[in-house]
Parts: sequence; C-alpha cells; structure tokens
Amino acid sequence: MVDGGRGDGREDLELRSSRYELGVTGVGNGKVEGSVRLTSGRTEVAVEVKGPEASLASVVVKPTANRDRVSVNVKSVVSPVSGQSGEREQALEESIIKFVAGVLDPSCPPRTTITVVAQILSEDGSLLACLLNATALALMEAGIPLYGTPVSVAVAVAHSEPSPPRLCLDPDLAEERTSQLVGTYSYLFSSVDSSESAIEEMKANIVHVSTLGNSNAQTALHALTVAEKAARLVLRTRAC
Amino acid sequence: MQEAEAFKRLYPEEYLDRFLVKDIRPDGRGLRSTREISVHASPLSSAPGSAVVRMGNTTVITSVELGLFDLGEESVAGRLEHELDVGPLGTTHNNGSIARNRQQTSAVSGRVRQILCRSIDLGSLKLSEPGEEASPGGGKAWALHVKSVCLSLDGCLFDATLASAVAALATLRFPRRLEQLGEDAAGEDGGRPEGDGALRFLWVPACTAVALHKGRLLVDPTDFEESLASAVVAVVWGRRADSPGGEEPEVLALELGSEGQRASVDAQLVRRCLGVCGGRGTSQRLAALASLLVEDIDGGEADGMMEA
Amino acid sequence: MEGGRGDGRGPLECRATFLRTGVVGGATGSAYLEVGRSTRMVVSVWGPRQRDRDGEGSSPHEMQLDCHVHLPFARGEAEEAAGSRGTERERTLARQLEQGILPSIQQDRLKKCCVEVQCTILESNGSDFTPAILCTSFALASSNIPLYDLMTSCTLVVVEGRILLDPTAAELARSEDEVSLAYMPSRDQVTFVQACGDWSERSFKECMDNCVDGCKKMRAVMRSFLVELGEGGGRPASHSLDYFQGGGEVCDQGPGAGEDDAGEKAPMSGGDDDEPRREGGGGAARFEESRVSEKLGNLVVADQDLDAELDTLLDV
Amino acid sequence: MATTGEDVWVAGVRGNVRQDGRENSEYRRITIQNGTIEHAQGSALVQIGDTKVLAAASLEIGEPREGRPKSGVVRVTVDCTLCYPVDGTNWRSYDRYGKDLASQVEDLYNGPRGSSKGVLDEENDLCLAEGQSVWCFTIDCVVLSDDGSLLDCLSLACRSCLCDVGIPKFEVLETNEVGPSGPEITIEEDPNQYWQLQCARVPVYVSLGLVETLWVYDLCKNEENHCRSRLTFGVDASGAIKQVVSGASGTCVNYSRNVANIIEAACLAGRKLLSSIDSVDQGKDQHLFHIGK
Amino acid sequence: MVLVAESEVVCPGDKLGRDNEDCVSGANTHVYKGYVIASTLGKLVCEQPSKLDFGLDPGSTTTTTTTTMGEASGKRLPVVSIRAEGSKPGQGEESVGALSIGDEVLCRVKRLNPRYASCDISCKGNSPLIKEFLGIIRVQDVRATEIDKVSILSSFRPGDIVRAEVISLGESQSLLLSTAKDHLGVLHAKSEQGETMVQVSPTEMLCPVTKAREERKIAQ
Repeated sequence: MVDGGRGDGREDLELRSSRYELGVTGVGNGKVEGSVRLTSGRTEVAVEVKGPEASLASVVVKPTANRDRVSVNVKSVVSPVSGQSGEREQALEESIIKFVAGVLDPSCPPRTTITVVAQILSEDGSLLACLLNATALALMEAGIPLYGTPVSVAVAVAHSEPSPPRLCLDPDLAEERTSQLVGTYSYLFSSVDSSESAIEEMKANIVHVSTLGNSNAQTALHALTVAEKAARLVLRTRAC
Repeated sequence: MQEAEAFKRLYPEEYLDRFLVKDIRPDGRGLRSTREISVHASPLSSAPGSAVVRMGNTTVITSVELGLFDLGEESVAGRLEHELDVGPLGTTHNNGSIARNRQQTSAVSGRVRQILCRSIDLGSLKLSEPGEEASPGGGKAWALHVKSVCLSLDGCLFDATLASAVAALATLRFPRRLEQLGEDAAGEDGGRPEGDGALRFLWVPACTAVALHKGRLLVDPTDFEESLASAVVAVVWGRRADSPGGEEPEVLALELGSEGQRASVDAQLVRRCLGVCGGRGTSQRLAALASLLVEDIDGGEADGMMEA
Repeated sequence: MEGGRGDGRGPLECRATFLRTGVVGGATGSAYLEVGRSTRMVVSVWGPRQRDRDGEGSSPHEMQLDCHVHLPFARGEAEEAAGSRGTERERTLARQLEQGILPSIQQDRLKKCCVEVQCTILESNGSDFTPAILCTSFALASSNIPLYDLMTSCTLVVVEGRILLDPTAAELARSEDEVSLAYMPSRDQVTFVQACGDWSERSFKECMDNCVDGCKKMRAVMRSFLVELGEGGGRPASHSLDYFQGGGEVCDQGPGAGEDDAGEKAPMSGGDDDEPRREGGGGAARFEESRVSEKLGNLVVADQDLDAELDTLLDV
Repeated sequence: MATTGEDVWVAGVRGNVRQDGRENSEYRRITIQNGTIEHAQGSALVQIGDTKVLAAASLEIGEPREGRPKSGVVRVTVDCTLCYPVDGTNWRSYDRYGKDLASQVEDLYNGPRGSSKGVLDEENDLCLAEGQSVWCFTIDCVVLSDDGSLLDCLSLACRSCLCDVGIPKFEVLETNEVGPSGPEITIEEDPNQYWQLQCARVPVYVSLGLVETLWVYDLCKNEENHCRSRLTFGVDASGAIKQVVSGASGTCVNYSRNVANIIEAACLAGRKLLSSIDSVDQGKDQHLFHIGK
Repeated sequence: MVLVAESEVVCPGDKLGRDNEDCVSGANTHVYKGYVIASTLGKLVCEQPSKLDFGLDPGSTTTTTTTTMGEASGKRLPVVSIRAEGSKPGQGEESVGALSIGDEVLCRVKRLNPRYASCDISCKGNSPLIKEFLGIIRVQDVRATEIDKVSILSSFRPGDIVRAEVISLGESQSLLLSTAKDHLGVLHAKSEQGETMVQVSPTEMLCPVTKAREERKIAQ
C-alpha cells in the first residue's frame, strides 16, 4: 500500500461509496421474496432469499427442546464471477449459513428452510463483508424476523512495523494482498427505536468474525473496536 | 451411572449447568484447562510425512504426499492442497451432521489450508536446479497433498486437524535427488525416502477454541459442550518458527461464530477469550509442535501434558 | 527365496500384532489393529440404531449390517486410477467384510436395528480381508452386541510350492495359489471363502485345513486378549500382545508348547472336540485323515518386542 | 425367523425333491446356441432354465498385462439392467451389480496374481510379439433374464463364446524398427485358416446351496432367497478347482462335517457338466443335462 | 457343574455348560447344540434361584431371553448370565440398544396429529440408546379407559417427556408405544412460556407463571 494515502485516495478510516437496490431480481419463478444488488466500490454482489418454506422430510432438524433456539435450516449457494464454484465459494457459503443462523429471531417459524442464493458480479476486496450485508438486507426485505439490524465491515491492517499498525476500512483487492491482516466483522444492533441519538447507545452484539493474518492480541482487539465504530457509522447512514 | 446418562440425553442444558455451577465440566476438567495433546510422528511407514494427533477423544491422522509440477511464468512458490475426510465417523455419529455435511468439512479444510499456506515458506518449495542459477520463472516446484482423516471426533475438529497437518509437514523429508522421487513412488518395501531436506516453517500455528455457554467460557470444548454453546471462538496462535522460545505468541487467525439471539458477544468478551485461551494450554501445544520441528524424525514422540 | 521370508519369519509364522480396543470416542465399540508395523487399521462399530428407511434388507424386521471400508491413503497400485480403483476396492472389501461378519451377530436379538461398521485401513501390507475381520470381531466383542462367536480369519498363499501364512504384499504378488477364510471356531462354521489358484480336490481340502487350523490358533489368542481386557475392569489393556506364542519350525514338532499353548485353556473353546473332526458324513470320506494339524506344527510369531513408540500410538 | 417358505424349502431338500420337481442334484435344462450374433467373432446364447445370458466376444491385438508378457488378455463386461425392473434411482446399483459379476468372471480367467499366465494360455499360444502385442478378448455379456445361478450361466456363456471364436493366422514382418504399437503384423484374411481355442482348461462356475449337511445344485431365484448358505466353485473340465467364492452373506458351512463332501460334489458336477458340453458335436445346439450324484 | 468359575471373564463363543443339565441360559447367553454359550464379553454371574417364584415383578425390566426356571423336578439349576464389565453388578441387563416388546422407554414427543403422537425414543429403561428410535403412540393406546373419547391434544404436547411401553415393533419405520398403564404417561412438561409445569389434578398440569392449566395424560 502506498505510503500516506491509499490507492484510490481514500482516508484510512473512510468507507467506499456503497449503493444497494432492493427488489431487483424477483425474476424467474417469482417465488423470490427478497433480493438485493449491492455495490461497494468495485465489488458487486446480487443476493436472493427464498423462504421460510416447508423443509424437506430428509432435512436434519435440530431438537426443538428449548424455545430460544432457532430450528431453521439454512441453505446457501454462492456462484463465482465465472466458472465452477470452488473451495473458496464453499467457505463463503458456510459463513453465510452461520451468519444467517446467528441473526434470525427465534420467533421465525420452526422446521422451515431459508435459501440464500448469492451471485458475485465483480470482486475487488472485502467480498465477505459485502455478501453478509447484502444477505442481511435481502432477509429484511423478505420480511423474515431478525433479532436486530446486522451490519458487516471489513478491516485490513497494513504492514508497518515501526509505527503502530495502520488500520484501513473496506480494503480493495490490492490492499488485501499486501496487508498483514484481513478481517471481516459483523455486528447485530438491537434496540427499541432507531432515532438519531439512540444509535449511539445501541447494543452491538458481535455475530461473526473471521480474520486471517498475524498480529498481536492488542492489534486484533483494536481492529475489533474500530470495526464496531465503522458499523455504527454505516447504520446511521442507512437509517436516515 | 445409567440415570446420569439418561438425564444427559433428555435434559442436556440442565445437565451441563449442574456441572458449570461447581466450575467443573462433565469430563472433570476445569473451565480453563485444555485436553492433553499427544503428537506422534510418522505412524505411516509408507508416507514421506505423516503424524497422528490425539486431543482427548479426538484423533486425526494426516499424511503428506509429494508431487512435482512445472511452475508457470509468474508463480514462484510451491503449492499446497489440503483434504479432510470424516468418512470413518459414519452416519451414526451423534452430531451426524458433520459426517454427512460435505460443506462443513470442506470449510474446515479450506481454513486449514489458508493457515498452512501462511505458516510455511512456500518459496522454499521451489526446486533450484543445481546447475543453472535460479531463474525467476519456470523450473519445477513441489506440490504438497496433505490428507487428514478424522478417526474419532469429540469436539474441536479444526484444532486437531491443524495440529496434525503441521506435525505431518514437520516430519516431511524431501528426497535428495529428483530421480529418487520416481523410485520412491514405487517404494520397494514402502520405506520412506531418507532425505535431508526439511520444510521451512515461518510460523508454528496451534489453535485453541473457546465455547461460550451462558456467560461462561469453556476452553477446548468437547462435542457435547460445542453442541450446546451459543458462541464458539477459535483463535489460532502462532510463534515464529525461528524463535520458538521467543516472545508472546501472535494471533494468526480468529474465527468467531455466535447465535445472536442467545449470546451477547462484545469486544470485552473477545478480550477475555484471547486472555483465557492464550494461556498455558496453547503454549504447551505450540511447544509440542515446535519440538517436532527441531528434533530429527526417527519417530520422535512429543507429549504436551496439560492440566491447568 | 530360501529359508525364512523377507522379514525372517518361518513360513507358518504370523507377524507380530498390536491391538487396542476403545479407540474411537462415541462409538459403541472400536478397535485398532497393527500387523507387523506395516498394516494398520481402525474399526469402529456404531451400535444398534434405527434402520434407515431405504435399508435394502429383505424384510423390514430383519437386522441390517452396514459395512463401510475407507482407504484414505491408498498408495501404490491403487494410485493410478484412484478414482474408480480405490472405491471399487473399497466396495468389494466392504461386501466381503459384511459376508464374513454377519453370521457371527445374533440377528434375531437385534430386530429392526442396523449395526454400522466403519473400517478405516490406514496402511496395508498383505491381505486386507484378514486384519479387517479380526479388527471388526474385536470391535464387536468390545461393544456388547450379542455374538454367537468371535470371528477369526486367515490368509494362506502358496509361493514356489511352499505354504505361507499371513503373506506380505510382496509375497501376495508372487502367490500361485491364495486362500482367505473366515471361520467361527467354537461353532466350527466357515462363513467366507475366497480362493484363487489351481488345486485338485485333495490339495484344496488340505489348504482349507491349514487355514482352519490357523484360525483356531488365532481364536485361542484372541480369547486370551479379550479376557485380559475383561479383567482390566473396562479400561482397555494398554500393552501389546504377540500372537501365536510357541516356537519350532514347521515340520518338527516345536519344543514343548503343544497345541493349547495359549495360557490356561478355556473350556472346549478350541473346536468341537467331542465330535471327531471329520466323520464320514454322506459316505464321501475318501480323504484319509492326515493329521494336518501336526504337519502345520506350531504357529510361531516373530518375537520382536514392540518398542514404546508403537505403544503410545493410540494410548487412551 | 423361519417363514413358512423356508420350512417348505428345507423339508423339500431333506426329502430330495424341490418345488419344481427336481432332485437335489438335478440341473435345469441347459441350452447353448453358438453363433447367434453374426458380426461378433464369437457369440453364444446360454439358458439354464429361465436364466438367459447372451455373450459376444470380440478379438483385437493389444498390449499384454505388465508382468505377463506372453499371456492373452480377457476383459469381461456384464450388463444386467435388462432383467431387473429399473426405476429412477436403482439403476446405479444394478450396473454396480453387473460390475461385480464382471470382475469376478474376469478374475476366473486371469488366475492368481502371481501366476505368469492366465487360464486361456495353458493350452493356447496367444502371443504375437512378446511384451508388445497379444490377442485381447473382450466379452460383453447381457443378462436377458435372471432366475437364479446367474454366475454359472455367465461363466458358461463366456466359455462357449470363447470356443466359438475363430483366431486368424498372423505373420510378423521382420522390420528392424518397431512401430509405436509394436512390430508390423499382417493378418491372414482367409476364414478357413482360422484356428479355434482349446477350452479344456477354462473353468466354469458351479454354485451349491447348502442346507445342514446336504447340498443342492442350480438354485432358482426363490430357492436362492430361502437358502442363505451358498458356495460357488470355479471348476474346469479335469475337475481342478480354480476359484472359490462364498455366494451370499450369511453363508454358514459346518466345516468338519460338510466341507470335504461339498468340495468333492462341486468337482464332480463341474467335470460332468463340462464333459457333456464338450462331447456334444457343435451341430446340435439343444442340450439337456441331468447330473446324477 | 458349570464349566466356568463365578465372576471369571468369558468372551463370546465360550461354552458355559450343558443346557438344562448344568445350568440354564440367562442374560447375554444363548443355547447352541445343547450347550449354553456366552454371547458377550464380561464376567460370569451364577444366580441360584432361591425359591421357585414365578411372579415377575413389573418394575424390573424383563430380560428378553425368558429366564426358564429349573425343571419341575425341583432340581434348582443355576441361572447363568453375563454382566458386561462396567455395568452395575446384579443387573443382568440385556445389551443396550435392541428394543423389544414390553420394554419401558423414555421418549420426547416430537409431533402431534389427530390419530397419533410421534416421538423420539431416547432411553430404554434408564440407559440412553445410541441413537433415537422413532415411536408412535396411537390415540387408542393413550389410555386404558373409554379409548374412543381420547383426544391427542389433551394428552400430549410437543416437547413433553413421556414414559411408555413398547407394544409392537410395527411394520413400518417406527415402533408402537402405549401409555395405557397408570405408571406410564407424561413425566415432565413445559408450558407455552417454557416453564416447567406442576401436576394439580390426575389429568391437569398448571404453569406456575401464567397459571394456565393444560390437560395431560400424567404418569401416576
């Protein structure tokens, strides 16, 4: 990463411009309930959510013994920009499944299946964060009860041995390759009303974190708190 | 004894709570203590590098196969593939899902591959022809096919697989001359090629998982605790290979999955997790793996006894 | 290949065997078997559970045995077409294992149940079938599933005219004749035969006799190991057990150790002693009784002691 | 769990009479027709009772098996999807069943791993140029209907279509450089110059159903369902045993009392079966067998 | 005389004695060709039946191999059975896992429909099974009295723990259970709000928090 400013002139803690359109695809058999096309910088993904539908008999359903456990079966398919879905896509699918299972509200009808179909249109860094944000928006648009408003942010820690590590948000592909640590953090904000002032006191519940790259414990925690502030920022821009 | 088993099957949550109230766990460990890890080098006589790791009831055996491939113009480093097979667990394994769930195993194997690629100096896999100088592009490089098989699972599949893959790579010896690889494949009595070239490690990774159950942190959870946990944090610690005794281990990767509606996980809790699982348990594991690197591989045996 | 075989064993010696039960957590019964440090396998038995809907057993009330064999590190000859060859070899082995083991399970006590056997062969040097049967039999014994008898098995090859027991892969490749047998000693029933070679009626019967005597020997020793396991109060005995104690070459009778050398002799567990071994059922008794067991002599184990490295491989 | 069907079957065997009136040691009508398919080098339609198998052999020059430079190669494929009602999902298990049968018959022809030559090579010279090219037989069998003793019928079909194959004479041109696919070979076109394979040493399967101390030949389908213990012997014309496989899961043979008699019975049946097949001159194609014990 | 000494370890296939002459076959043993043979690994237990009591007290789980009493000629033969090591002494328990008619099981109700309640059988007696079996309690097997006026909704709710008895292995996938006897029925139930309910009358349970009453077929 070029010393001083970043490749595309953004500040360290500046997010890329991101746009999302709802109800875009709805095409095909019309059963799609929620669909989003999210672009963040040059990364673009389209996500469709179907369900909750009756799940097939062969589906292994977790015991419904305790009430507060969500017993919804989540399926997800991620198809890459081109070609076959490889190991990377399967890892993304697994993260989406864990994320959705962690975000749903227990009042969601049990013994049902929610299918998340994601198509990566173009990729330029912080792919998982975009996918999780798009999935969250699609779930909300499909009217599926969520336990709060999920927001995901990607953080990269630059190689800078002497000085304290430089964190930057929403890294693009070049920055991700050269950075020491890349992480995706997703938060669940839940509170009564979403007025301007309330966003500050909202409880940020970490739902999903996956980081790769060496850093000492302090940097990892530092990245965590920075990501939380960024998530609140995204929530405020989305709320108004 | 039978009634306890029936109570555990019918009311798992209450069963675990009864133990946690007294700060011990169903298998007698304290909340902070990790299970004893025993690493055994080169159990398979016919594989260039192999290792078996036992963590409590979780047993993973890994074998490394060598392959040669021609480097393209731009790529300069060797290649590493990892494959995880939980077939032997069968369909009846209590959380039958992992045995049947192809996706979960490939996700675990994908993460292990990522961490292995970061902790091994893939550049050292490139074969420099003895004669001509090492030209940047072209030439041959090693491809490592790491295959792990989980023989018995009692929680922390990722930790055991990573440890066993690292141990297998540590015991790996490259055959000295190229043609020896040819006859090695048809190894006459399956003897391992005696070579001196070992793999260069950048980091020695070891993972410790922490399960969150009603506000309590359980380090190195068993299968039963994992199924009841509302959040699981897997922290991969690493020490630089060249200074094993050195300073604090660094965090190589952090993976956290939590069920939002049942757990409230915040930065403070993650700090507690890092503190808790960075303790003696992990340093024992790192020591066990690091000792394999240093010592020569006549079937050495490293026992990381761990009882906090 | 004059004199002993590659690894110094007599023709009828079996390789030293290391065995441990209770290796897989969560399984009803499990066993780890190692033969001569080059064949290693783990078998786990998942106890009687509900038959799944598509069980193909003839009637829904019958017990279903579900055997799976895994060759994760198949190398050497299975390498080149690992795709098809590996799975085909796994499938035939699973079918053979099921045929061999099923008669030893009391099926009428496990109605509408399915017993699942997972056999993982980590490394194999020599016949796969024999160790698989032994290991499965041990896993079943340690899993409290009701059995009629312990299932034993033996592989016999003829190389350059000499009968060799427990062949290594090299000897198997050079074998002119090859017999594998699964046998229940105290019921004196053969449950599986796989033979390939060129025999006359008489020589085939002799080969079978040799194999059956090998199995009987094995049963006595399997029994002594299980008794140790039983006395160990449930904790699996952690030491290794060499197979087939006793000494002496094939032809001359070994010193002292007679046929029942395996510790105290369990009551009549050998064969149906009270029935003459081969009375003339059906008037076809034209083979004169050639006291084959004398000819077989004592089965001798190569007495290498197994060092600590092996012992801790899978200590519990 | 003896259902009534099984009791009837056991009582029948004890009384030496079976549901279709045959004695324990009686085969069903065996019919062998050679040359049923024109374009194939050798073909045979074999019927044992209602079990029908059509086999066609084709001949080509190919690489010998490594380790056996001089011996011919026999490949067998079996397709039994015709005779079983195939619904959507179970066709895969039927072609797997076909593959199992094929590999078993192929092992019968290849003999043990260590021996240097297969069954066919004991009396016939199938080598054109050692180590480079030998005669390769590919036998494709189609199971038209299955009413028990399928393995016996298959092995009989393969054997008869091998006897039916005419092998042309050949001549190796003495060129010094050897082409990629071996030396130059010209094939004699004139059909009446062909020679036939000697099949005396080629074995055939004889399967026996075992009930207590008795044994039964040639089981039909529902007899096979009742009789859990089955052994299959590969026996050649001289009564030598080439291969033994246990027939079904649940096989239980009482060793000390029965095995000697069973082996002897199988060799006897094999000898009689093959001698009566070979003695019949090729003209008449209808064969009716009755193998007395 | 019994061939194997008391509490000596025997393994499957060992002969223990001639049937009806030396001993009688008890738990975990079977008879083959006139011999009593061990079926599982464990220590031998010889019980001398003190008196010829034929009454089998309902509480104890009857072993599937009927314990045949010695012959009528009063010669009392020892009943030979095998106790698998690790299990409690004296409890000649059949090998866990195989359910047979007459076994009492603990199960959790999964789904209800007007004609039957389908449930997961988790434990046989008090020992858990390796994996859940599927069981069905038909509406006519819920109660012994006026079985045509029984409604499933007033007997069970999903999530209840029920003690039932296997009455038949059933032809399809699941076993047939019955809670007709008094000591069978709901042991533990949670109310709509998830609170453990308290029994207030022979057929009703009360949720302590919401004071809601729910009908159940309660085990007395």
